[in-house]
Amino acid sequence: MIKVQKEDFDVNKELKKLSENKNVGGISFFIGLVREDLSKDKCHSMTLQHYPEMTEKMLDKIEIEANKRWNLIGSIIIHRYGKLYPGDQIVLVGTSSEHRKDAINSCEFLIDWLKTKAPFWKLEERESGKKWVEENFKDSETVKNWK
Amino acid sequence: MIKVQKEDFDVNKELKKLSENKNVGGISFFIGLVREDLSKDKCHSMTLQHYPEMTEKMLDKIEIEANKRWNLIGSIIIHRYGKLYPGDQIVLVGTSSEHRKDAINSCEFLIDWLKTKAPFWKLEERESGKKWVEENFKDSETVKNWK
Amino acid sequence: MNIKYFSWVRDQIGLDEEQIELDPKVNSVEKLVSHLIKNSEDHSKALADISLIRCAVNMEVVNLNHKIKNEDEIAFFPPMTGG
Amino acid sequence: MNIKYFSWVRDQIGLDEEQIELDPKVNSVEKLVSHLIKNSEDHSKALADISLIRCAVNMEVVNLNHKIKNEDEIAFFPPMTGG
Repeated sequence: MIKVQKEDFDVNKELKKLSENKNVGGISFFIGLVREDLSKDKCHSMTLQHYPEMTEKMLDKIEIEANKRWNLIGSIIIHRYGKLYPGDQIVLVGTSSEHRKDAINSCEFLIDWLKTKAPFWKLEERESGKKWVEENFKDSETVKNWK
Repeated sequence: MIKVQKEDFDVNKELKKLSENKNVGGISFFIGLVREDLSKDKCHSMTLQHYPEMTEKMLDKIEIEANKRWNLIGSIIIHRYGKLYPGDQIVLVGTSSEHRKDAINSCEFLIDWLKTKAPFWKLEERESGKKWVEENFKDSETVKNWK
Repeated sequence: MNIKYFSWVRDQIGLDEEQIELDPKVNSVEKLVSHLIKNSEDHSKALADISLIRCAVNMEVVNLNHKIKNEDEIAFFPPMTGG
Repeated sequence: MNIKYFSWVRDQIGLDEEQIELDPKVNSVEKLVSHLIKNSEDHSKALADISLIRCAVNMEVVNLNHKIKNEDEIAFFPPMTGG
């Protein structure tokens, strides 16, 4: 299941849904948060802009791909947009499977894909001013390793 | 932090603790559950026996090892013992870091290690009778890959 | 044709989206970029270094020689930074 | 010396733990196993195939030729199945 929303999400609620099937032996979650980054150039807020129709399409596609590659019982992707603050949750990926490696590996795959394939752009308001987050070349390389 | 307990645990509570530090950019969780395994030989219950002092010692050791190998901001391991039923939570591993790969990889490492290095033994009560869970050779191989 | 802009491309052009009637000779993404650059100084500045920009046609990322037609939805944006 | 048993080793021996006074000649895990096997039929059955059993001395997994002394805490158990 995928959700693109302004509101925050509740990890326990998603955990409950993923544990409903009693054949589930393992559940993996990844939660991405806004970092304050105090040590460098303090971040005051992060505004996520997105391309709504394309986001839904890409998230569906990524989820289908994960279900092709691994034996999953359930999967959830929640991605927020709008203005967020340090400590706020941005994204949740959750996967459940009979055996742990399917859940663990697909969860990592999903978050790696989201980094470079989900049409979001992040505008950071830092101590030094506003700036669009640039492409992380490490992320582009990481996602290639999944081919 | 490590906890060895009979009681269930609350993932949201641990999530809250791991998100307290505003430099955290990513949190990984793995939750292991008792599988009913309906398709084969239905599991009615699983009783976890453990060697208490050694468990604490090994869990501490594993956590320290993960903190040596990755840049973690926080980590939590909760392992239950006693009689559990299908759908019940057995184990929680949670890690937080600035950049996602540290949290993701250390979380996988920790659960891999727990499988073969934490002194727990599982007695399953199945449709066909009671049986101690045997060593999973795949798990022993997996943990060797972390050397 | 409906053209959408995101991130700093949107900021520089000063438009979320715009409608244009596509000249049949402008039949690829590359030709569309050359056409848009003539529109205004803001377009010209935003699209100057095409290596910084990605294009989606009907919500699929495509390359510069991808063929386009008047009914397509086009979007220009910098590399995505999701997750 | 305090000896603990877990899992099916405990079930077969019928004891959670036992205290023995260690003969100084019994100075390795291997010699301890040979000594215990003489104790009872249950000990003998449980420890018959030593390849199935792991041993911890003072909560560290060790191999059969590990040296032991009377103050050590010893545990015998099958491979661990945590997580």
